[in-house]
Amino acid sequence: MGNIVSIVLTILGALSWGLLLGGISRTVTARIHGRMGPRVTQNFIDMWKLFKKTSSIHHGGMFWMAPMFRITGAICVLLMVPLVIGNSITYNMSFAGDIFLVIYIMFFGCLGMALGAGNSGHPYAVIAVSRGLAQMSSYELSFSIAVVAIAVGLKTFRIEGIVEAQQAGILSWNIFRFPFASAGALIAFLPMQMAYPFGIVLAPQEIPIGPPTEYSSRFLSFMFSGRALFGTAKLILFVSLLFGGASNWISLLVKTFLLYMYPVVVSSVFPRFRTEQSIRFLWFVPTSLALVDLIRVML
Amino acid sequence: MYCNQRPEKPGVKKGMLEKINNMARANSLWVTAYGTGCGAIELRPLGTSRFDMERFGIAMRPTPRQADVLIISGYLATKTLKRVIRVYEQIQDPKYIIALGSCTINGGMYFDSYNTLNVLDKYLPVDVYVMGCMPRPEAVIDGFSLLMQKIKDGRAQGWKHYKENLDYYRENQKKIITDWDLPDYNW
Amino acid sequence: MVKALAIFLPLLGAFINAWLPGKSPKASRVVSYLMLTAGLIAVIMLSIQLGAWNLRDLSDSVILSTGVGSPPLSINLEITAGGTLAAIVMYAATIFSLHRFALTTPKSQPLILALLTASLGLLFATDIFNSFVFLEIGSIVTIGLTAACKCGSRWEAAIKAALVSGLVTILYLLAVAVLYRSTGMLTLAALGNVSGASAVIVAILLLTVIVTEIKAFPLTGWGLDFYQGTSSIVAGLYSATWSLAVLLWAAKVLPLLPIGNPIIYAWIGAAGLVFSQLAGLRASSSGRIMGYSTSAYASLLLVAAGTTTGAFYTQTVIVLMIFSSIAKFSLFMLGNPEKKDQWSGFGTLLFLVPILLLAGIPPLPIFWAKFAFLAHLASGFPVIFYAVLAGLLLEAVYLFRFWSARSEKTGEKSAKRPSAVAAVLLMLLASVWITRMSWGALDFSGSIIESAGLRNIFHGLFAIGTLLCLPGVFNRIGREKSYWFWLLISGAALTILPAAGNGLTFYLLWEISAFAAVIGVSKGTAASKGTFWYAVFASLSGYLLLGGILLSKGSFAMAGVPAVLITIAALVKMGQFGTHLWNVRTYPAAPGTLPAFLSGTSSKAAVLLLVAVAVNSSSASLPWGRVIAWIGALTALGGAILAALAPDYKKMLAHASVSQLGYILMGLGLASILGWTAAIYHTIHHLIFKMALFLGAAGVLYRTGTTEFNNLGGLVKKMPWTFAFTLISVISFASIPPLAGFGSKWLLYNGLIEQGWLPVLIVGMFASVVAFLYSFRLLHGVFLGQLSPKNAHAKEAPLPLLIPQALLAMAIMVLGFKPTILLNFLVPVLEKIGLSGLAPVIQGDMVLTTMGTWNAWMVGLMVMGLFGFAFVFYWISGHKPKYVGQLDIGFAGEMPPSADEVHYSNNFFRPYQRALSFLPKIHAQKIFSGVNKTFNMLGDGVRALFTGDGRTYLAHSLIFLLLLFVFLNGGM
Amino acid sequence: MIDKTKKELEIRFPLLKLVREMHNYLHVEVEKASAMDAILMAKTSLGFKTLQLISSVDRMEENLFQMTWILENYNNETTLLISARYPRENCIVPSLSDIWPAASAFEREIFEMFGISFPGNPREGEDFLLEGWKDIPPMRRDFLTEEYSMKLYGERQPREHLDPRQYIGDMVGEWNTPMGQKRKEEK
Amino acid sequence: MGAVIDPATDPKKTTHLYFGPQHPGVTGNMSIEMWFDGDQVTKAITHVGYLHRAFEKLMEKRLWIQNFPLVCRICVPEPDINEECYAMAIEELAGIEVPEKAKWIRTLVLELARFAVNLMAFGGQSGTLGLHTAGMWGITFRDFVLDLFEELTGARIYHIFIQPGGVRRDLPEGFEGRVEAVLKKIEERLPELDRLVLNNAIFKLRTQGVGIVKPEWIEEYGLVGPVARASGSTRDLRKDAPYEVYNQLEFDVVTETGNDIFARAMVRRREISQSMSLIRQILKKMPKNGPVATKLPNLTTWRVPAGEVYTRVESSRGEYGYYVVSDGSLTPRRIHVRGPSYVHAVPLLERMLVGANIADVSNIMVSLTTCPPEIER
Repeated sequence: MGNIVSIVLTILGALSWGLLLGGISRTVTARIHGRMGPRVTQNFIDMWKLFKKTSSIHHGGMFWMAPMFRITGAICVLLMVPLVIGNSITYNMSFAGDIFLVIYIMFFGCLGMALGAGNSGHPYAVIAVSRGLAQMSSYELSFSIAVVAIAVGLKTFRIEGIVEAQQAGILSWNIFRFPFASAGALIAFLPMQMAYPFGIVLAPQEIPIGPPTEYSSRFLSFMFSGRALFGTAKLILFVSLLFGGASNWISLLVKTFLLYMYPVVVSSVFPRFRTEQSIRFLWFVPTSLALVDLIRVML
Repeated sequence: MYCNQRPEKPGVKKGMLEKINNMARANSLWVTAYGTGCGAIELRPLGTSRFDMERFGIAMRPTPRQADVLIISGYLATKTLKRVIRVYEQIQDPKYIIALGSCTINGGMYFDSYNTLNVLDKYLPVDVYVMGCMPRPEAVIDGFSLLMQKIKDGRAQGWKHYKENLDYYRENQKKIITDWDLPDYNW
Repeated sequence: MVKALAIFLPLLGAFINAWLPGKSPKASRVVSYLMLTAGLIAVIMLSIQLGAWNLRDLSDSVILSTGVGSPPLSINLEITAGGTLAAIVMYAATIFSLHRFALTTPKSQPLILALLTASLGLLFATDIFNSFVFLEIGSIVTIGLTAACKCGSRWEAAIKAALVSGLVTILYLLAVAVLYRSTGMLTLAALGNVSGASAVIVAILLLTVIVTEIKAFPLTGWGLDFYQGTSSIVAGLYSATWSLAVLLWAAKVLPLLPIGNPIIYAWIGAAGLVFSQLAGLRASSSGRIMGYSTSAYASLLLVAAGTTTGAFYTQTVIVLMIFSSIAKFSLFMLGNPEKKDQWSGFGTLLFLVPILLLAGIPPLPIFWAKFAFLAHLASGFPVIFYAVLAGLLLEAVYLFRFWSARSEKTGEKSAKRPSAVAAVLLMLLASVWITRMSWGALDFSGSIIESAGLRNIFHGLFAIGTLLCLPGVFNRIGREKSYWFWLLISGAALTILPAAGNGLTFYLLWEISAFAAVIGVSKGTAASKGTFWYAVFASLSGYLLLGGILLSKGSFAMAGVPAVLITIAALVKMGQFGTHLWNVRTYPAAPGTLPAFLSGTSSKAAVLLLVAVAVNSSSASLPWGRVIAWIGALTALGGAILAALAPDYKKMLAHASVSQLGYILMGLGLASILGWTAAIYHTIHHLIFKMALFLGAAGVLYRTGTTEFNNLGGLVKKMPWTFAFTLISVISFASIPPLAGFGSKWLLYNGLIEQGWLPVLIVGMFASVVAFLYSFRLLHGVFLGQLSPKNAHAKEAPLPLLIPQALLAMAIMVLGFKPTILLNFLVPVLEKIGLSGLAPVIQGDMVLTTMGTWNAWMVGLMVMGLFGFAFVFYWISGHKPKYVGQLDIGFAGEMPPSADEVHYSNNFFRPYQRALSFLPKIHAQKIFSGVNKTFNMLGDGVRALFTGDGRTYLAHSLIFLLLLFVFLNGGM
Repeated sequence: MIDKTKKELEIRFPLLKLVREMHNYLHVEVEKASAMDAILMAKTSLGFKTLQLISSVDRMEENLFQMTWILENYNNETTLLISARYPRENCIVPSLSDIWPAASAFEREIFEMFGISFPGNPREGEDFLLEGWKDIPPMRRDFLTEEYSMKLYGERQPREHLDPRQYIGDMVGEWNTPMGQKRKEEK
Repeated sequence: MGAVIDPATDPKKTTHLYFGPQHPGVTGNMSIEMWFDGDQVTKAITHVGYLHRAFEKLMEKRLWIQNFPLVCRICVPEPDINEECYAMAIEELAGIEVPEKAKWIRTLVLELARFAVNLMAFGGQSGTLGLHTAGMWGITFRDFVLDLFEELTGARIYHIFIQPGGVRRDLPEGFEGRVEAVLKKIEERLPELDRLVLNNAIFKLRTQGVGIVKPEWIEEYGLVGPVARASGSTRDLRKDAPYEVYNQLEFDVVTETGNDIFARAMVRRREISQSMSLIRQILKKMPKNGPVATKLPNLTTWRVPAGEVYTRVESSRGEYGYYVVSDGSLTPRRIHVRGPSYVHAVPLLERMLVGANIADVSNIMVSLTTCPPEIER
């Protein structure tokens, strides 16, 4: 029972935190532009408005179900990662699988999203999916190399195990123990968060605006909450993998907040890649970085 | 291929919840990125540091499906009107139109042009007009705040009006769009 | 009396005919038929008397002396048991072709009968001078027949034949003279009595004569031109009578030649086989192809003469020669391809049987002879064995190309010819008969896989896979009529396959399954190319397998070269690492549900083969496991990328199939329990999802008539169930939890990490991500996007296709949510085999390895629970979106022009392609065309010998003679 | 420079009129029959390699169209205007689109606006500025734009209030439609 | 780039799409109808006319002086060149002399307008690539210049400041100082913008070698302005056919040889500096006193003498021409406006887009700084 309560709270908390972070990031971006920016609660208002729009359209079953896929995929990732180490009630479902499961279950939402986009019949949506999948297949390479290097280096795939191995002070964090793998994973984090220069999926000036181009109203609000949840889940995952996890709630919030600011700041100063440039960059730069640590681990 | 049903008559909603909804709607106006006329040039400063419309929760959305507001930034040529109708009908309810410039009110300086329509109101339900040729960004913000007030008061009902009087609007639209090839019902 | 009648009735007929002609053709025909029928009956009686039908013992013979005195003045014939069988063929062929001659060249009847007489005489002659007489008669009649036929280059062919026969005469007479001078005798047995220099001379001269007459390699040229030049009917008759007689006569003479070591025949034969078949690759006309095939069999005869003796020699030669003659006869009878007449499906099949026969595909009779013969070679003559294997493979290639070129012209009217039908039926009968003879013992007593658990898994897989393909056969289009029959045969053979007790049984079932499937594929519309590739690669893997089995003497406990050969055979069958070409060409071409069977079920035979090799080896592992794992990984990646770029649904599935089989290889290469668990798990999983996908594709093809992505799209509106099952399969093979695919990946990765094979792991993981590209492309290209107006009439796929898909989708769910059901069974089985590594620990629903955990049931519950919650939330939140048509999209304010134009399909992953462009474009296609080019070049080189000029052929003979002289003299 | 150009042109073609000559600027009028030759000569031998504009003037009183081709020499910044007059009925002018790709768009516009046909232009007749135009070509002098506008778009609305706020205020969006009129009357 | 598929031959192999009018990546209200194969454009057709207001027809109906409010609306970002061009034509036809000081003020106004437009276009170039920071900054800088305009003319966008025979009014008190202050403010921030845009590796990746305008196309199509100058042309009317007081100012024509989008951005960036220098020179050299307008006859009955003239001005997008025909009546006979976008956006763009990546369409179009109103008027 406690587990169920924890799961519900985790979902709600992650949703709010994700939306709040989104609001903060809009403000930060606005400040870089030299503007005031919106209220930090703007994302909540937007969500509410979208949820309460009185009409919406759909293009068929998959279009209809895609937001569900998205939310389900996001929550699954979220629940597979322990939140606060030492507090076993916050481990949620993480006993059920290891880091490989997390890597693969991340695709659940993406595939659903892609199917919805495909069902919308809009060529821009499909082009965006084609770009997104091509890019995903590239950054997942470096990400998985980094994960394998870390997991093999620590001799466990279980995320709790990975986090527990980092509890001996700040220097035991994987970002210091596996600097190259971490660098590779952190570069892969940018396209995961659709940050520029890798934001080729939602490129408004090229293919407005990618997969959700036909989504409206309540569908869109589901989509956005899925995105917020997924974003938070990825943050927690990265904090657990590279930054020593969180030993209490404060450090969880602080670490995820700081990690969230990294793509926000980077994307303010870069334009987009073209798709093939992005793919090649991801194939070569982060992958070679991560390979350094993998080879180190193998030797 | 297209929709073939008449729009349903939207019901009247009242009560506390609707007030909260209206507050949310007023504070999160998403604008379709469609510069239909010369007023669009003043929408760009609107997003930058001096005027910063994002303060009010106003943001640009690239597709009509996700937007709430359509800004008619000036005179409408008949060729554009066709696209604007299409875009407007693809915006999901509730939706609002802000019309910029004198030329949308009564034709302005183009009153005798063969290609620009004079009174936008006959063809699309305008919620807020902003005067001037072209209106300054401050005026546009003023128009937005008027729209927000109308939404909060529950008076921004142009979209309902459009649905209720669809035949009237269609008749007017078809009168000037000689090669009408849009679907009659189109959401 | 019977004996004499058997031989001389035709001659009598010829005389009568020669006397009759012009006056009453009908009477002459009646006479001929009478004579021939009587002769046939006589020969059959003789053969029964001699016990020839037993085939195991062909040593009996009767002597028939005619006239007075001894040869050469009289004609002494030794009617051997084998000879009677050949005589039956000759008679039958003559009877069958007589009516066609009657239609085309009525005056040639005496010639035909004379040819038959000469053939019979030569077949049974015991005297070297008698042989000469018959040889001369035969040559002259051949020239006459050639000249009498109505084809363009008949004179050339006749003159060449005349030139060659002139040379042969000179050489032969020289040999006779020397022989007579040396021994004073002219019987064949006398050949053994010569010694010294004269022996060498006799041997050289006669060998040259024989090689020229039987048209073995260096002296093939004139035969090729002859077959090409003359009409098909003459060639057919010629190959069934005279050619057969000459071959058997040579078989009789060769062992008697006074040559020190007969192995020289084998060398000549083996070299000739390889070179002539290389040249055969370049052949295009049917006559020439038959010529090369004749040359191949002549070479085989030489090899046999060089390596075998006694009863075995006789059996081998008789079966090989007789049946190859029958095959050639029926091929010639079935028509001249240059005429471009139209063929029906039945005609194609009719055409295929002789080809299969010539190529030595089981269970047809030549296979048995070849098998025994090759086994004999493998045990003692490895180099010759490899050469013969290669030559036979080359022969199979051009034969199948010939057939595919031929069947491309299929279509309207059948060109059934009674004679050919009869011949084919005869062959089928014969094959049943000969199979019964059991040349090599079939063994089902103890399986090559000892573990009953593993065996049962494979039995079950093959049976279920075949059964699920069957309902769909009722929905077929046009010409795809009777593929179900072949599917059934292929599936049945596969189902028995794991029970095979020895190599031969395994090979036999393997080939039956493969070639039944080949025939099935050939039923598809426009399938000729696909069938060709499939047949070639099936032959390749078949010969490799055969080689391996024979080298290890039929047992599966093997190591070293045989193991490698067999592994390669399995890789070819799986389409790994470049050999995917056949998958990619065959699956799209195959009709109906056959691709589902091929990809889902039939490819698992290769897995079974690898498993068999591994479990029978001492260390329970494959040879070069790491290399195999790498091959698997690279194929997985390459296949995935190619699948993503494929423009056709079935082609994409073919690439995907190859790619997914790569994972199985990675697991098998590991040789640890985890790896094998992953491999078997993935084998089952691959069978399930690939069958579901291909059945879905069959439904789409059935309803829309196309599988090109450019013409599809938006079918989800029309075929929702097909889409749902496809979606489940796709989610599964994209290894997204909670469906079954994740399990195989998880087990595999754990296994790879356990063994420390991290680079393989990385490539495998990359490939699994690339799988997303094609998985989405597949769903979008067919089901999502805009529905083309052309497909607006499409309906849901028929139930016989849907129900198996539903079952398979359910299986995916079960395997995904409760993998422990399978693992609980599989892990103990694998633990017993003696694999290295730690087994995964299964606690309830939890699977644990040393490093990771996986609780599929909980994950499944979580995903389903969340999904269901979201679903319910959708409903109760009162969200009622409006359905809008597919063209009602935000199209920048414009109206979308039409669904066809708006649908985004062509070059779907172009950016990806462009990103890949830094890689050198190594296409397997190019490698193979390079190989092809090389072979063609070699072939051209060899082909250049055969200039088509009679004088060159004479020169060839003389040079051959000289070389023999130098060689044999040096040898002595 | 200009003198040389003028001389060369005068030798070959009888100049009907020298419209204007300035520093680096020459405007000549030639016979319609020789207009194309003059343009081609200017391009090939006088260095006027660039077409800047094709313009047309409706000289309705003389029942003529005056075509003007404006060419430029980029090397010495010289402008050459060549004019020719064509009869107004069924006016046909040779196309230059195979010589200058840019000419195609100019000619499409003139076809649309004046109804002057340019045989040889492969894209003639494609919509350029107008869409579904059914009236006489609008740039002709006899097309009366004000009447057209009145007829199609309605009379210009007179102002009822001097205060713009009231004018564009809350009633906007409702008072044009029948229902709006009713409401207004009720008020 | 693979072989280009012609959509007419195989419609199934291409996707047909409209890029605009309702599209955030399109410059203004126009559209490009595209066919593409994969993500490579195989055919493009520019559609204009969404902004057709029949200016040329309306101008025939109005008095000569009444047309000033109309002409400035032909080009929204940079209206002054229209006024200048039209005024020059009337002056040429009517033989009006412009006082010296008015010429200086006109030059100042034109340069300020060019400055403002280039700031926006330079930032906008990276804005289309998703680097919104630069776009925002550029538009913010432009706002400062608009403030100056507001002070000088009373309006931010449509100034209606230039009139035949001069300008409407003299510079206000202390205007020079405020101009200098704005220039200084912007000058301080420009290096930051440069670092953000021109030194940005990804901006270079996206723009170098993309959107090539071959030098031989310049004469073939009649390309002008920065588009031509980025392909090695050295044409600039301010230098080659100086009007107003450009012959008294010192500047070099900006030219680049990259032929690509980056070169065009570079030209714009260097023209920003050039404009600043020109504005400073103008402020320094401008006569302090003197009339700013000639006395004109009664404008309601003013008949401009009959005649035809073609006047040209260098705008920020290149050569801008007015072909004005007067028949000596109260209203013009015919005014034909030739904007540089006419050839840039219609024939040139249609040609440039063939073979381009779909990701670069907006990029290419913005690099031409297409202004649709001047095409359709």
